Amino acid sequence: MTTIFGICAAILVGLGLYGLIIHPTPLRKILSFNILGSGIFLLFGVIARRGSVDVLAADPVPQALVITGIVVAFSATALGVALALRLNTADQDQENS
Amino acid sequence: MMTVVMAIFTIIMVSLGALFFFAGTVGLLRFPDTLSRLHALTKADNLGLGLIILGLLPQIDWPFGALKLGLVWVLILVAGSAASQIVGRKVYEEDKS
Amino acid sequence: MSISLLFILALTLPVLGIVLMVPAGGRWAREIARGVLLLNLIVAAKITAAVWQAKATLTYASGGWLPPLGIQLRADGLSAAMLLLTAFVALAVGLYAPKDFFVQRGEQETRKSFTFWILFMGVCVGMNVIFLGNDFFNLYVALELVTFAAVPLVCLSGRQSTLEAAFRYLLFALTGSAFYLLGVALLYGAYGTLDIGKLSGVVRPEPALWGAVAFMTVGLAAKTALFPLHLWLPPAHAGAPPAASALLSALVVKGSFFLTVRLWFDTAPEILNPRAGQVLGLMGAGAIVVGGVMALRQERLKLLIAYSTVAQIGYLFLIFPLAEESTALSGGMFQAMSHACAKAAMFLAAGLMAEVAGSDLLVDLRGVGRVLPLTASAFILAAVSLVGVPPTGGFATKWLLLWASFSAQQWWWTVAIFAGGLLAGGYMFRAAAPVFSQGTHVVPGISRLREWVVLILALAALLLGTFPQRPLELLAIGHPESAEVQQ
Amino acid sequence: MSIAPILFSTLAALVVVLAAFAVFGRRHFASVIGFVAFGLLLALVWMILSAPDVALTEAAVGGGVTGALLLCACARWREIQGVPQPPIVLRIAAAGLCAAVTVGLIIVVLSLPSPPPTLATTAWDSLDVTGMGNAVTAVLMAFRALDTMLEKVVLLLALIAVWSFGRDCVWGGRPDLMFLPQKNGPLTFLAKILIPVGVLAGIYLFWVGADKPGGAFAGGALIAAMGLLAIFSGLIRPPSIENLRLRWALVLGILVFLGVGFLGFAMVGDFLAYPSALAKPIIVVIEIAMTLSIAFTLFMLVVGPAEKKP
Repeated sequence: MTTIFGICAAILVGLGLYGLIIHPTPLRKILSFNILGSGIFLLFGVIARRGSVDVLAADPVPQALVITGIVVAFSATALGVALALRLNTADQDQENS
Repeated sequence: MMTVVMAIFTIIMVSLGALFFFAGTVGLLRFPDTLSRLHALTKADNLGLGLIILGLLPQIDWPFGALKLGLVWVLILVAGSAASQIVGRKVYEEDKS
Repeated sequence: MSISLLFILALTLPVLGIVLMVPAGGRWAREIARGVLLLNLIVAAKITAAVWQAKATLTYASGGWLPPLGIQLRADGLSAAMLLLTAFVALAVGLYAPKDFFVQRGEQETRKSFTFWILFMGVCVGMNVIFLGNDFFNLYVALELVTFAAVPLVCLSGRQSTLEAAFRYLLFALTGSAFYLLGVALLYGAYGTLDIGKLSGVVRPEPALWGAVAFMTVGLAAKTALFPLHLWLPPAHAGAPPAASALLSALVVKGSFFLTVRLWFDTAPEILNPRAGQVLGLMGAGAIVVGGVMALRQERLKLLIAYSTVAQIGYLFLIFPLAEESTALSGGMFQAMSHACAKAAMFLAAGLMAEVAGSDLLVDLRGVGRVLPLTASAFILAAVSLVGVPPTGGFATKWLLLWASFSAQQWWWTVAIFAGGLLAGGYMFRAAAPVFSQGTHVVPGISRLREWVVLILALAALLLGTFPQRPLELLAIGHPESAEVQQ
Repeated sequence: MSIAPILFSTLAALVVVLAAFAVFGRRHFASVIGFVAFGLLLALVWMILSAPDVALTEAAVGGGVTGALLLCACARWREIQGVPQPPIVLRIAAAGLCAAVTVGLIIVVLSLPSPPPTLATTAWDSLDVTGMGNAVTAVLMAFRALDTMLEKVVLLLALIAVWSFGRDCVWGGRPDLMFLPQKNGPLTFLAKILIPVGVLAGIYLFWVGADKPGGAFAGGALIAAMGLLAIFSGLIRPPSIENLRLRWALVLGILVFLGVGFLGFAMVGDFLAYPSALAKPIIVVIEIAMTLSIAFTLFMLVVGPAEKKP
């Protein structure tokens, strides 16, 4: 199970990175960044699951790191979206003037 | 004995529910226009979800677990019907204009 | 005061500043920030004094939870020196910040008066955690903290070009932190701890370590703007308001560099150096040359200074191939410190000169030196330090690095160091020549305080080189291998 | 023979397909929908990996609120014609690079040591001291509380950054989502039913977080989502960014965290250390303040900077 999702995580990282490099539009770059982030978090999840012991089904430390990471990634997304939208409307301002 | 009966009940109900979900998804993918897709999706999914929840009831602790499951069902019904209302209205308005 | 309280104060004082500023609003932001920056400097000085007296690395585990479960903070010579220097530069920038970053009592709060100071405090928290942190995930949060504060500083003016620069910076920074985090995951997966001290005892040469270090180094290099990942830096640093440029160029890029040092020198020293370091050294040498050549071709003063940052970052990375030499690490950290003072002084001076001249085009700056003599001398002083003329901080840096490359018998780095010095001489002459030429400007209404702040920063860069003994001794604390520095 | 590997492989393949759809999809809107579905499937993966706390956070923050944010952005986005596509050479180079990263990562992941290192036992042994039953919450609120506090600062700083992207002339005004909500439509009906239940569920999530899966993030995100629903259905307007009560609500979580941190110094001698007997009530107090601050911050992050003059 951890092998399957470990490979899945690596593919997500590759996919996200590709979109991040290739997409010309800011929104799609941000979306791809989120896929990249999800891949990294999934890797933490696989590591947490590998670290299970008889009393805990998964190592709680990587899980906590992921929860923190998800919130940080969301903050980054919100920041990126706000900046991209401002750029988008700034383009508009210029075209109108 | 009782647990076996309950397990069989669960298996039948959940399988039936899954069947309805499958039918709904096929409808979503195969039907020609938005309204009929919506029709297939809502009917099959509501019924499918109802059956699955019914099937799970014997497996869960009473009364709070069952209450939560019931709440999930009601909420999804409400949200689903509201969402399809909005989609339907949008389609209707676009057809008119 | 106990060292544990000092550590926590260094982390929480700027946070407290933010927490107070948000409800108090833009009318009080500047006052709160200046208070916090002053206290921050005192705390940093006390931590430095404590490290100096103890002559050893000091640690504190937050909440009493020891690693690997908890997060440890630690201060060795490197962190103490960088902490003190950052607090000093930050206070200078705080005193310099121009009029449009605050509002008089009774006036409406403005966007800049509110956001600038909060973002500034954000940079301070992040930098302090980077210098004191000893846990790679804790350091990740700190890196992101700095990023989220630095990106909006770039486009504070709201102009289209700065928005584009900020977005490009954001993409590089986010991708960089993602790579860093990927490496963190691999480290945890392989060794079950993220504490630098614990890791250094258990790392083995194996794919997991190589992968982790590769991902983390690439990510950090992107954030440090190491050539060829430097493309985002010049427009971002040149477009920001001068006070913000100073923060970004002097301090923010040093944060990710500092983590690279922690990773290579403190986490896995025997395994990685020096052969893997050749790649980083090569990129550093490339940065010195390309940054220098690009700086020579700029028509705008701030862009010229920004390209000079690209070049100066190159020197920092020369320490990786030379890591076995005792002077390399000290030389690199010395470069980080003297460059921080000199670059902050240059950006702030450029800001004042552009305020008077109305633009930062080199042709428009003719004769500015006549109406701003203090600022112009500060600019020259900082430039001389960056070029590396004795007895400035820049000279001490190059001396240490040259010494290291000779004794490591890697003479090829000396070529880059000399070429960089020549190029720096060239572009700094181009920048300074118009300032001291003929030209007429109205006598400006610039406050004396702001001029003096710039001069003090430039003097600090000079003094670092004149009296390098104490700082070098401080830097060696916790790194005994770099103790026997020749002078 | 077990059926599990087949099921897991199918799920993993579905996750990858949805991610590819989100990355390669032609239209923004469809991509975002794909991304939300991806987030929900990922939550399922987290359940399979025995990480229910992460599953809740992923569903609420990763899929839910991020999805809402991206959808709002799509609605406001004005397509600019003639954006050049990257040349084919660059595409191939990028694909090669990404493939190399993926393959390298797979090799490293497969090489991870067995038996794997873990802190699960250490965390379990220290759980009693914290008075909590949920080990993940114990890591977040006790062992690595410093991270959690800094991450609150990150969240707040991101909001200040978003505000700073607004225009000077509208500073102090209200955010505006730029589309007219339908009043008294089906959405309003849904909002009126769902919001009380959702807020209750959010409170429940953080309340049980100490002992069971849940916690401040998932709870706060759910409450924020209810606020967004209220906006979309036209029941409320976003508050002005100068609103003093809003600003206090944003900083409350950090303020309480700092207060408790220094209280730990005074009482136990360590920052963010809790006296054993009081650990649980103290953590509940922090979580109440945090849930409130998280809810407001996430909500304000989605609605964006000020757009209308005060």
